[in-house]
Amino acid sequence: MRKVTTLEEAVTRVQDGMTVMVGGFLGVGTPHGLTEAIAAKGIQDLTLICNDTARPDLGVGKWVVNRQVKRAIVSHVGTNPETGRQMIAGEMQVDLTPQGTLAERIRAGGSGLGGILTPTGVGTAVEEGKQKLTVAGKEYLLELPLRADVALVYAAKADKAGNLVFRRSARNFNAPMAMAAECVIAEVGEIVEVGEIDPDEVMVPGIVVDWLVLGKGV
Amino acid sequence: MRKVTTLEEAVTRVQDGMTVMVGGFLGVGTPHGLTEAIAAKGIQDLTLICNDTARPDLGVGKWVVNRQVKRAIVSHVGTNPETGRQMIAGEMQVDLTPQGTLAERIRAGGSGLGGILTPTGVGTAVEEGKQKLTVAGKEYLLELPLRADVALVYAAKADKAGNLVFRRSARNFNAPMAMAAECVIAEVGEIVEVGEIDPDEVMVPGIVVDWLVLGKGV
Amino acid sequence: MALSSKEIIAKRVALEMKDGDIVNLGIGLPTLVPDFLPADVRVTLHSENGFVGLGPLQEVDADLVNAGGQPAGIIPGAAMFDSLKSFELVRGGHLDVTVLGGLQVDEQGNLANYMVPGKMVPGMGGAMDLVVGAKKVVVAMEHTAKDGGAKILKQCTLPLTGKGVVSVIVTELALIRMTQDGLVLEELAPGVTLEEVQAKTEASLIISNGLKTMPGFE
Amino acid sequence: MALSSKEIIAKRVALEMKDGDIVNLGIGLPTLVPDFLPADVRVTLHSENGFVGLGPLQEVDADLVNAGGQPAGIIPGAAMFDSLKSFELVRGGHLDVTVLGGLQVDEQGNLANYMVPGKMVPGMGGAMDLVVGAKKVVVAMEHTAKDGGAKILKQCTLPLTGKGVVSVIVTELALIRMTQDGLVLEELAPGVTLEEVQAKTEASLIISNGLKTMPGFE
Repeated sequence: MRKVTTLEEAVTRVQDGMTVMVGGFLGVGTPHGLTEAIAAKGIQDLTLICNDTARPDLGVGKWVVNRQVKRAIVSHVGTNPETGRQMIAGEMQVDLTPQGTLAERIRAGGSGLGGILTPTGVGTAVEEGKQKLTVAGKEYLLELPLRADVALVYAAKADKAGNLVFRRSARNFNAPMAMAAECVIAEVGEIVEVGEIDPDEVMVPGIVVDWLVLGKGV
Repeated sequence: MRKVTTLEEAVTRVQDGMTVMVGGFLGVGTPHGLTEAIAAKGIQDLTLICNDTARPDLGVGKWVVNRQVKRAIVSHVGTNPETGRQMIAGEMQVDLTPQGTLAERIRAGGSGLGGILTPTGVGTAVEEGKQKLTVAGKEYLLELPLRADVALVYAAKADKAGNLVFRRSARNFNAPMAMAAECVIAEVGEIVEVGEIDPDEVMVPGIVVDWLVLGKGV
Repeated sequence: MALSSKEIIAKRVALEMKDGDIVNLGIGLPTLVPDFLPADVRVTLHSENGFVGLGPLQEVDADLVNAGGQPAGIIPGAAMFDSLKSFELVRGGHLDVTVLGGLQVDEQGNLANYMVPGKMVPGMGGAMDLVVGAKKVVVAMEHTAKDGGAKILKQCTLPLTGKGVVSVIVTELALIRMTQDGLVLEELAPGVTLEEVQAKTEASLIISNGLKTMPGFE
Repeated sequence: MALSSKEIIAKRVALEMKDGDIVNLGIGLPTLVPDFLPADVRVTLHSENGFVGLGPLQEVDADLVNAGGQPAGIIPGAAMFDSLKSFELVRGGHLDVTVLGGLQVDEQGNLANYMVPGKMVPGMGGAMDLVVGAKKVVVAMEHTAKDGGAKILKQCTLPLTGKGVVSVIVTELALIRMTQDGLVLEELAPGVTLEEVQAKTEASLIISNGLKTMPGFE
């Protein structure tokens, strides 16, 4: 199974109207080669699942400025005023989701769970439209799985089998997102031969990664 | 916070009637120094949470033979005929739990979730007494968190801050169990100075580990 | 030289794999399957105790065993993980095929293989997760019980491992595939008659229009 | 030299920490707290973007930022992880203290700090998880809004970040602790009168019998 491909070829997997997960935290650990290419192609009507919308000139922040995003499921938009503007103006749907809940929903999507019960958001606007369950006398929200058509992740290193190794705080959402999409494209800083990564150091097993692109990241 | 201690001192944390999680899969990755010491002390009325009951002469299997376990929450007992005998004779309560569900319940306990919805066990005896929920037209069982008074885990290496590194298939339940107990005791093959383990290679952060014991493992 | 019953089953099961598949093999008979894979079909083996990339034993490593607790090897490109990640892969639909033994299978695609009340109580281990999570569930078993009694029934009488989960049953006599219409007899082992299969099967079988001899035994 | 309002708050918040605590500090004012820790109190800082062991910046590493996206350092013994594990630690009760800013706090211990409808929409980021998960929730904020209006209210009017989650409020004027009886005024900043605090607070305050000047400012 050949996984290494070009940026151009990989980006053809992302099409108008798709749901796309993008790794990164304020742009750190974002696959910038991929996000730039998608900005340049002007792919439309995307549902974006990401921790945040970065900054107007950075990562998925550019997609927002380009009006490529119809809906964003994110935990924080404070660093990109354009997201806030479009949200208040009703031009883009923004589902503000607690960061831990966002991570759990992605994990549930990638691991076949029907949902998880979290205490996070009980008694807040996050409750709206959600089922509440009481377990051992404590209230929880039932949060449902998230999956995507494509996940775009960044890793410091991969072997040709797709095994990923992240570095420092660039790991963030990349690990769970790589489990939760029909097609997983990893932009990586370095591609090594199969066998060069110790199996104990693999952070995402290559069996879930479809395509590898050599990129610059961060 | 000094964490390195002796086997004798560490074992005093385990007392009659406690719920104890023990890492390992058929004895591989089990903290054998700790399990031996508990067998020798004859601590009684334990609720054991473990993947399996190993063999009659191995790991927690000895506890079963010694009749130290009043209840076992495990996925498999086929390698220890004494467990099956006590179960059928009604001498020990055995809660057979699907392996993935066991892992998820431990994770829920360690991560503050009120439960998780899993498709595993729907339509089987595992359903009994559990709430069933339908999400997007599919049935799931609500599985509840598991926590323990003490978790006994094995790692190949630790630094003095308690950061753990596992090796090969000895990782298994050790990682999730280290998150889910009031007191976590890690038996480790090697203890190194703080700073000697690259932060990216840490598999369980030391902040959740209370005590470190130099042991033999496996 | 004539193949044994187990070899016939393993050889036919091998043909259910596609190149690139991620496969979990149960303990016992299923572990014979790799010996019979066609030269152009390479699969990656998942071992539910915590890795992908199971391979032939090369040297004994106390930290590295298969899901049966036996010393195991890994291939280049293997990835190790904990029990959580292992079952995230299982339940999350990341495995293409799982092959397990069976005590009983029935017309509804139900499988019973983890206990006989009051007698044999091995426990389900990872089987309940595997049967709900893998894309294809292959039951590899001898056609009848040791006493000659049918194992392919109208309705299972033993506690179920999974409800409506079976994709295909391979025995030393026949290949029977689960379809929306019910169990379809598609293939007979060399020298086996339709009458023999029907006599040894309690379940109603739909006889495929294309009923043929198992391929690969010419 | 006189301390600024922010420094007064940070200095008093520092006294809420115990040696060995695991602490998460919000963006802005809370990040000043470590500068004021007593010499015998060492805490480990959790950064919700994916690590414990946040420390002073030493050299800029593009892969290593704090939860505000700014270049950060790590101390020896640090451990990196993904966003899942980060919030497992948060929700699972593994943090002793979280310090956050506030827009409003009320008599029920409710906190609002993530949005002003129609105006400011930064989003909750990790705050909703932090306030339900940390053992002690410290709100560190200026006592009144820029327009002089009260922020400590009978009832919050802005969307809540958490319901009944606040442990203690520290402002440049006072320290107010949440108890079962309601908000208790325990300390006044040097030179601040009870009347001034009550005039600038809408919520009913119970005056502690032991009302005193904030320690550490003698």
